[in-house]
Amino acid sequence: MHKPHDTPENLDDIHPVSKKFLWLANPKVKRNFIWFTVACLILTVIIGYFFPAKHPAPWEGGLLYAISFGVIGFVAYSIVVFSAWPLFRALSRPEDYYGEDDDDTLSGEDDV
Amino acid sequence: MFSEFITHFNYIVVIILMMTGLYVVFSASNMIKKLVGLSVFQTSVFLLYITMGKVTGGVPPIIEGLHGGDYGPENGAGHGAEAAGQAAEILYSNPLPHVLILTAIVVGVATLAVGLALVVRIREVYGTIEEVEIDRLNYAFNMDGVDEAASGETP
Amino acid sequence: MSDLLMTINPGLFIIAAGMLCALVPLHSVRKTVMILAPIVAAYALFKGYSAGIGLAGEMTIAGIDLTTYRLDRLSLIWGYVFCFAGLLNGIFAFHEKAHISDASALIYTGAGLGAVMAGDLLTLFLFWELTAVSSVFLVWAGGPRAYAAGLRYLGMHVLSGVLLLAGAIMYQNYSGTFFFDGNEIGLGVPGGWLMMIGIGIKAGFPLLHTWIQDAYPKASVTGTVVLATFSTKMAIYALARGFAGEEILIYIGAVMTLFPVFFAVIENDLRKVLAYSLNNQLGFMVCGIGVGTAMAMNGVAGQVVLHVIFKALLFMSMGAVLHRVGTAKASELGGLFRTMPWTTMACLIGAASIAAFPMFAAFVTKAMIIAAVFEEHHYIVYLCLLFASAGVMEHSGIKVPYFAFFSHDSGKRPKEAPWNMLLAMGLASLFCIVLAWPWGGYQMLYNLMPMPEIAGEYVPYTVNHVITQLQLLFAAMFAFALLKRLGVYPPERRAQILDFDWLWRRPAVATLKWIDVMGARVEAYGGLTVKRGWSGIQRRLFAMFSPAGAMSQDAPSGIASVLTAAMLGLAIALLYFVG
Amino acid sequence: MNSHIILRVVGKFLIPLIIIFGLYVHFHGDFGPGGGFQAGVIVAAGVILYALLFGLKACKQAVPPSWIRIGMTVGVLFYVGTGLVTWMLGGKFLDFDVLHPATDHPLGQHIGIIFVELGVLFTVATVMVAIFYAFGSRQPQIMDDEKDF
Amino acid sequence: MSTFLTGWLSAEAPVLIVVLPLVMAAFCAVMPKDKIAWIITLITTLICAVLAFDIVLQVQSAGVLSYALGGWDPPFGIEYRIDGLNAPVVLLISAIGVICTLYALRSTDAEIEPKKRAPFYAAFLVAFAGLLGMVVTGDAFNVFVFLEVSSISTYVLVAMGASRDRRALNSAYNYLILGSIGATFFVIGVGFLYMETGTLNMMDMADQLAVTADGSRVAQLAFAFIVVGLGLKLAMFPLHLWLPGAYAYAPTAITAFLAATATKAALYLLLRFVFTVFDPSLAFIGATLTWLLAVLGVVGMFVASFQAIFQTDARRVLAYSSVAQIGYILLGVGMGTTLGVSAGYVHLINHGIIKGALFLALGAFWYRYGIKRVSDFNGLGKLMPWTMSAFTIAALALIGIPGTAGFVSKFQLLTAAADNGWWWAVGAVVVTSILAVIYMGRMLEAAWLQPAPLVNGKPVASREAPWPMMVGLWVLAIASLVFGIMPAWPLELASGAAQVMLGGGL
Amino acid sequence: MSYGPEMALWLLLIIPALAAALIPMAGKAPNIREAITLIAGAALLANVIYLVRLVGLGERPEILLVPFAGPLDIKLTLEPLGAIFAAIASSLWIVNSLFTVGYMRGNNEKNQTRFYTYVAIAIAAAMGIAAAGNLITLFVFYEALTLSTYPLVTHKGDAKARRGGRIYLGILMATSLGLLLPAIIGTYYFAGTTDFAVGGLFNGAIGTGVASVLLLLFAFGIGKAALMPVHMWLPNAMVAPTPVSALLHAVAVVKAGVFTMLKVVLYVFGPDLVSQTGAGTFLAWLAAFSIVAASIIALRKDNLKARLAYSTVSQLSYITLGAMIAAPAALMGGGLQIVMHAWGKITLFMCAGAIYTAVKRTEVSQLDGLGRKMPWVFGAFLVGSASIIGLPPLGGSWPKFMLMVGAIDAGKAVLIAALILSSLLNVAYLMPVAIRGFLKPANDPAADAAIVQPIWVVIPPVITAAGAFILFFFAGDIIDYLRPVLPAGGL
Repeated sequence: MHKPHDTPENLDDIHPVSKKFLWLANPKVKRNFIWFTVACLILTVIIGYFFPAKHPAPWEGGLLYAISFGVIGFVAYSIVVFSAWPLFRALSRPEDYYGEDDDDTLSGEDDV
Repeated sequence: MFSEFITHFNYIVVIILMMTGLYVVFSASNMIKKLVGLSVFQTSVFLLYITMGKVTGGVPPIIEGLHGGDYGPENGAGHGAEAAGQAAEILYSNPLPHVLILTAIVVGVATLAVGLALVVRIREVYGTIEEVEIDRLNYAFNMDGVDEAASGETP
Repeated sequence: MSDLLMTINPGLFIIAAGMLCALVPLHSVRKTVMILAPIVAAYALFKGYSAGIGLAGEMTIAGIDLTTYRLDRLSLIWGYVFCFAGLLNGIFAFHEKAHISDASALIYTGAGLGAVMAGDLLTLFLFWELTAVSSVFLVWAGGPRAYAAGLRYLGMHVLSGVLLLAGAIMYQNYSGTFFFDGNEIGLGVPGGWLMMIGIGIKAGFPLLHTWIQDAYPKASVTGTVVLATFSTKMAIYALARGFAGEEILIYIGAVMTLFPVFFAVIENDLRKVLAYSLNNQLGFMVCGIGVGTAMAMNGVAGQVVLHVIFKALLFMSMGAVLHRVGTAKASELGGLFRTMPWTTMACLIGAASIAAFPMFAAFVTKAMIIAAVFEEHHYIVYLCLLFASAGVMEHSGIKVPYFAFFSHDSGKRPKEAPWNMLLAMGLASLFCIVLAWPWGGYQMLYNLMPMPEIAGEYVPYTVNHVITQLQLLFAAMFAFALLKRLGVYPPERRAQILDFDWLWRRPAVATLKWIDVMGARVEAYGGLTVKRGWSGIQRRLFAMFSPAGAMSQDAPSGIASVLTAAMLGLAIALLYFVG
Repeated sequence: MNSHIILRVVGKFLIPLIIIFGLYVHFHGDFGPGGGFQAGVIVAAGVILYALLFGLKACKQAVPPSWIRIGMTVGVLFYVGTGLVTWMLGGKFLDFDVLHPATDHPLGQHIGIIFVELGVLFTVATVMVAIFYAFGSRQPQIMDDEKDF
Repeated sequence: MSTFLTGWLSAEAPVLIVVLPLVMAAFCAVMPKDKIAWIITLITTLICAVLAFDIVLQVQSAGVLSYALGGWDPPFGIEYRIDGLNAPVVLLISAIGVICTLYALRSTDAEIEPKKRAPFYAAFLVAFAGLLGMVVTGDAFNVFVFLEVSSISTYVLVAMGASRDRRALNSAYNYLILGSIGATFFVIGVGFLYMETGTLNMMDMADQLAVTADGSRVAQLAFAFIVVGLGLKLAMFPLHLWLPGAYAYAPTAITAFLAATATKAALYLLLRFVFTVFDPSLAFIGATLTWLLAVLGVVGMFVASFQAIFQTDARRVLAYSSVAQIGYILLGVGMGTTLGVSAGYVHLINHGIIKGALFLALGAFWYRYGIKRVSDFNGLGKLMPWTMSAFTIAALALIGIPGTAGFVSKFQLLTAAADNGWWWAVGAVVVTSILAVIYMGRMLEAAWLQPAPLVNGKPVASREAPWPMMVGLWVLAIASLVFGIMPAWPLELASGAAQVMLGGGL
Repeated sequence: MSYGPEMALWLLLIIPALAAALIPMAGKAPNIREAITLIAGAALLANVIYLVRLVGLGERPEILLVPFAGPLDIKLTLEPLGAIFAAIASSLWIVNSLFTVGYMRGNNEKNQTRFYTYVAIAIAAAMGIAAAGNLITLFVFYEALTLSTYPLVTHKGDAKARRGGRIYLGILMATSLGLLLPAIIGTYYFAGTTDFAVGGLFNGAIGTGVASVLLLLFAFGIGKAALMPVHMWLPNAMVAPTPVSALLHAVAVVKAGVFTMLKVVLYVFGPDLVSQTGAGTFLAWLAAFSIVAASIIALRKDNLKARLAYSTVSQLSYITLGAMIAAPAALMGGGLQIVMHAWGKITLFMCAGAIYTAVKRTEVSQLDGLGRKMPWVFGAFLVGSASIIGLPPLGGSWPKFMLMVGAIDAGKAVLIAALILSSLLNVAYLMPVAIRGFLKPANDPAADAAIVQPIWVVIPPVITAAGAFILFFFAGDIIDYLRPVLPAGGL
């Protein structure tokens, strides 16, 4: 369904500024975006190792410290995303769950 | 006991008459009979009054000396004043209750007359003088009103 | 500017402008007023502060001493940012021809400004309620679907107001004054808890937060931008003024930062995601207030400034999308960068700001708060905040721009946002960057802070700090990319996500309906019983007293005479025994 | 009717006597037992006796009902008139002493009583007759009703 | 002496007021034309009213009027004695007499056969004279005579309603039986009193009783007979059974007259005997007041009010209401305190006025539209606005709405009850007032708020009551308003009466 | 007699009474009839303003209306509370008269002359209540008000109206005769007078036990105050035409009730005594219960006027609550509530009437989308609602504030919960009315297309809504005006 649109064939619709960024829609770019993040991550770990904080974290110095924020970021993110599955199952309801679009005469009470 | 019975004989008669009269009024359904009862009842009162006018040993309160006499001042000097004077010597019965009861009798007669007249009229319009009957007729009449009202306006 | 004008709470200027707007039918005049009024108010603030007005506008109404205007460093920063937000809204809503929205937005702005400038609790309360009254129209401006949400919103805010009022009165009863001063108010005073809960409702405390996610996404395009600015920040101000250093706020704040993250990730409506993110950001501020040190308070103040700007920016970008596409649901969007590049740019800047990328707005201030927490040795809270930072990256930093503008192409080709929206977004973007600019930029922010001299001690742009922050964010991005690639990233699906408001929208309403039904039944049954009983009584009375009844049939004279005799007997007996 | 012949004859003798006796009782009432009440009843009895003997119709011819009414009125007037006269003579109502200037003998009382009693006589007599007429006249109507029931 | 009549008339007024109607009754009886009889009656009652007013003024200035009949000084002769206790009743009776006579001019057109009208007026005058006589006389036996004079003529008058409703006859008969029993009881009581005291003059009796009566069984017996006998005459609950029928079926003018005066005169006699002949401070009198009069009064208030609520015939409603109102008066009297007695007394006066007005109005409704039943009242407010307005005023007064006479007396009664500590009585008065709202409200609501019925699909034409009816009706209605707004005069009269009864005014 | 305080006090009764007398004479000419009403209203208002000013200067004009015997004297004395009541009743009479013109003509009501007449009489009675100098006078006019409004309540004359009227009259008469009158008599018995006096009449003559009993009698005897068990007349009285509901059941009748309640507390018992009695506390709780319970019932009502009626029951209990808390600020709150609620609630009723006149709709659920057709009316309704809820900057917020202050001053802070809960419930039952008019799609757009709004049903609610707004800024003046009648202390 979305395949035709991912290729810039209807250029008339596209904003002139965006024409220069259409590569962003390229599936390859999307797929390889992960390597960019890996590279950045490694860079920060290396730099971080050489610039310790003035107020170190409770866990003391060294490599552990240098990667700690990365770990926290990754773990936190993963937890959040993975928690989405059970949460969604638990909390999602049909969109008209509260039935507010219905015009029922008791709406005055529904709104407490 | 017996002497009391004797001395109060009049009162006992009064009571018997009174009760008889009242009983008839209570129990009779016939309107004429009821009026008769009423009369008996009233009569007992007359007797009661007359009884209390009796003074033991008293004579009828008629001033003897003046009977049939002329009205000359010299003779009749005592009509009023003398009567009072004589009262000290001769014991008269009390005349007042008699006078009163005369009036009461008239009243009773008048009542009876009106009552009888009413009964006559009642007989004309109701066709009966039995009170039970008449109440039944009236009740039916009242009920008509009630039935109508019950559908319309009772709160 | 005359001295007299300077002593008037500048919020009133904007409110007056709002009333003017309500009356003026001319679109252009209204819009001009909307843009000018915040500028005038900001100028008044500036002049007033320069003139050294501390407390002003004292008046006595009905024996109550009011201090309607307080201009110190704490309120000043809120004042400026509120004016700026008003200005942004003026520009952003320039195209909109909505009488009521314009007026209520301005009054809302003015009330918010007035509230933070209030010198006593009563004035605060008045403006507090005024914000509720005026802002609810912005919610309702969203159309029929906002009807119920607006009512809930209003209910919550009225509750907040009366709780605040009740607390204030209890405090007054205890202290003899309504004067609003943090040195004397706290949880220890009578009414303190009431006040805090009242404020907490507006600040979006956990369990009391639902109105934010409920109402904001349903408000009108421009309304949300304004809404997102004032109510909650005003509450933060009140907390900062009255409850700085209350330890419980730290934990409340920590929870506030955490729980929205989980909701945001499963939420489909992007404006609702932003609302959760708003809540999460408020958590940082509440936490900072709970810490209450000078650095923390500076951080909070700065965070408020920046948060107003970048959150407005994000809401504006989503508003622009909504304005053009007609929906802000992630599942319906995607690939919009093709036609809305400037909006995309603005959104990205906003996302970077909220995620606290170095050189972007929140980087400085969020770090201050976290550092303050750290320095006070609340390590668990510290970790929570870090966790939340990663979470912010998830929902605001990645999810919003990605699903709206990139992701798969939804095939929608909307026009770019109108010029005024772009202008507003551009302005906000500019400030997002300028106020975090390492060379002279963030110092401007520092100068605004309540305690600039102390703020200066914190240097944000150390290599370590920049690196660790970047590391955190890149790790998050890596996780995103990885999970996306592995296909475990949850797809966007349309759904109603339950929140705590389920409690009163479902069981409570059900209970009410049950009570209603039961009440109707009891009423019917009771009515029937009463009716039966009454008619029974009536029947008895009727049987006794009616013309047909036992008491009033035409009694034969015999019975009557028996009665007479009986009466006589009674009388005689009575006399016999008494006499 | 014929069977009543003796009664009628005796009645014709007795009725005047009854009336005279009535008058005697009345005028004797001043000095002994007697008076207007009794006299009135006796007089009425005479009239009623006449009616019983000769029929109501004849009686009504002899003593027309209009007389009865007038008699009642006259009786009352006698009574009250006496009072009025006492008033006019400057006394109190029914203050008979003013009727005669004699102060040592209550002659005025005699005069007053006679007139008052005369009024009573009239009234009582006529009322008794009136009652009799009233009931007597009813009879035929009741008979009619009787047939209906 | 403040009086506006010539000296002689003033002096002889106490007896003239009785004698005049008696004489005129005799004249009326023989009048060939009913109109002439009416004129005689009207003039007579008017004169009596003037005399009564004069008497009241005299009493107010002189205290007591004593008239020795036939020059026989009391206690030997018959004495007519008028003081603060009976003067207002005299005035009430004669004023109502005038009004009812005026009213009868038109009401008899519809109610009485032409040839019976002259006797009707005669009987009316006799009843009038009898009532006045029993009020003015100071002789106990004379009371009985006048009581019977008025009663017998009343029986006749009630029976005259038979041309309208045959139940009048039955009611008159019942009334006759019971009235005679009551009168006989009374005369028995008087007899016992005579035995005890040897006198028939009431003042003299009081003096004698003060010496001997304490604890005397004869006096007690006399008291019991008198109370029950008069209780029957004044329709004390439960001796009221004759009343509804008599009121409901009598000719309208007579109903109004009876309701306003007959029971009031009997009530006056009760007051006279209980308070002035006997000594209310005696234990057995006090007990009678509390346990007989007050208690029966309250029970009567309730029962009769309920009965009134359920009646369908408007006149029966008012008749039962009368029984209830008499309960109020008895309650006030039963308190035995100055406040209570004067409250009862002022209610006696006020109720006479109010009930008179109400019955007159009912008569007017019947006269114009033949309306007897409450359910037929619909739309009367439109059809007879003036009559209905007067009726409304009186009805409000009966309920006891502030600004009307009824409120004044009820308020006095409540105050007295509270003062006496009888809070149960306060409650009873209040609750029965609410019942009064119900039974009067039914009529008012039907009259004012219901549309008038259509006859053959056409609206009924509005026909006001004729002016002779209207005059009396409005006089009474206005009086009940005026005495409500400016109650000083009736209250003054009542306190004068209370003074006589309790203040050693013998 | 020249125009002066006493004359003005006479005129207070005479002007409406005169209007009541003149209106029937002009019955055939509607314009003249309504002109009379309006002129009388204006004259009365001018007169009241004069008196209000006078009372504000500390004078207490007094006349003996009817010299009764002793305690029964009917006399008028105007004091600040009464002046305020007279002021709102007279000012709102004018506005309501305008509205009545629009409503009665718009709906072609029958018996309009009778209607105007009885309204004038009712106003006279209300004036009498306002200026009553003692309990007896108060009672007299109280009853007069009940009676004069009865024909108004049953104006329609059909079975439903009669039933409602019967309940109205029955409850009001039963309570006033059955409880109020004994209470007055008890007061007279114990205090020896019924003349109102600042600080109470009893001067220690009765203990708290007796005072409790009397207070209970008063509280339930003043049926017009619609405290919960005796409130049933109010919803039933809603069968009346809307102008009646507006003027009488938002202003004259119910306010007469709560005004009486306040007067009894202030001038008969004295706040100190009330606060010492157990009954006072009990009644305060009962009032709190009334506030909440009536709000909940209001929530359930779909009929707009019924909803407003229960809202009135709830709001009136605020005043009772204030009276029974008996702290100065609470009493002040009660006094303010009389004013503020009158202006707010009359707006709502007029809006309901305007809607009925325009589209003949009575149920809340029928109002969807109507606000867009009738923006002024619904706008006024919104403002009125906000005032009732107690949102600043509308007048209704002041009394709530004062009540809270009073409750806390009196150490009854828990009662605040009732106020808070009530505010929320008010939002829930009032706000939807206007908002669904603006927001929800119309039920029947075709029918809404041809709406005719008579100008005189639209303008009056707008005026009163504006009044509710303006009064917010004058609350301080009202408070200062009332201060002399209150005990010292509090704010």
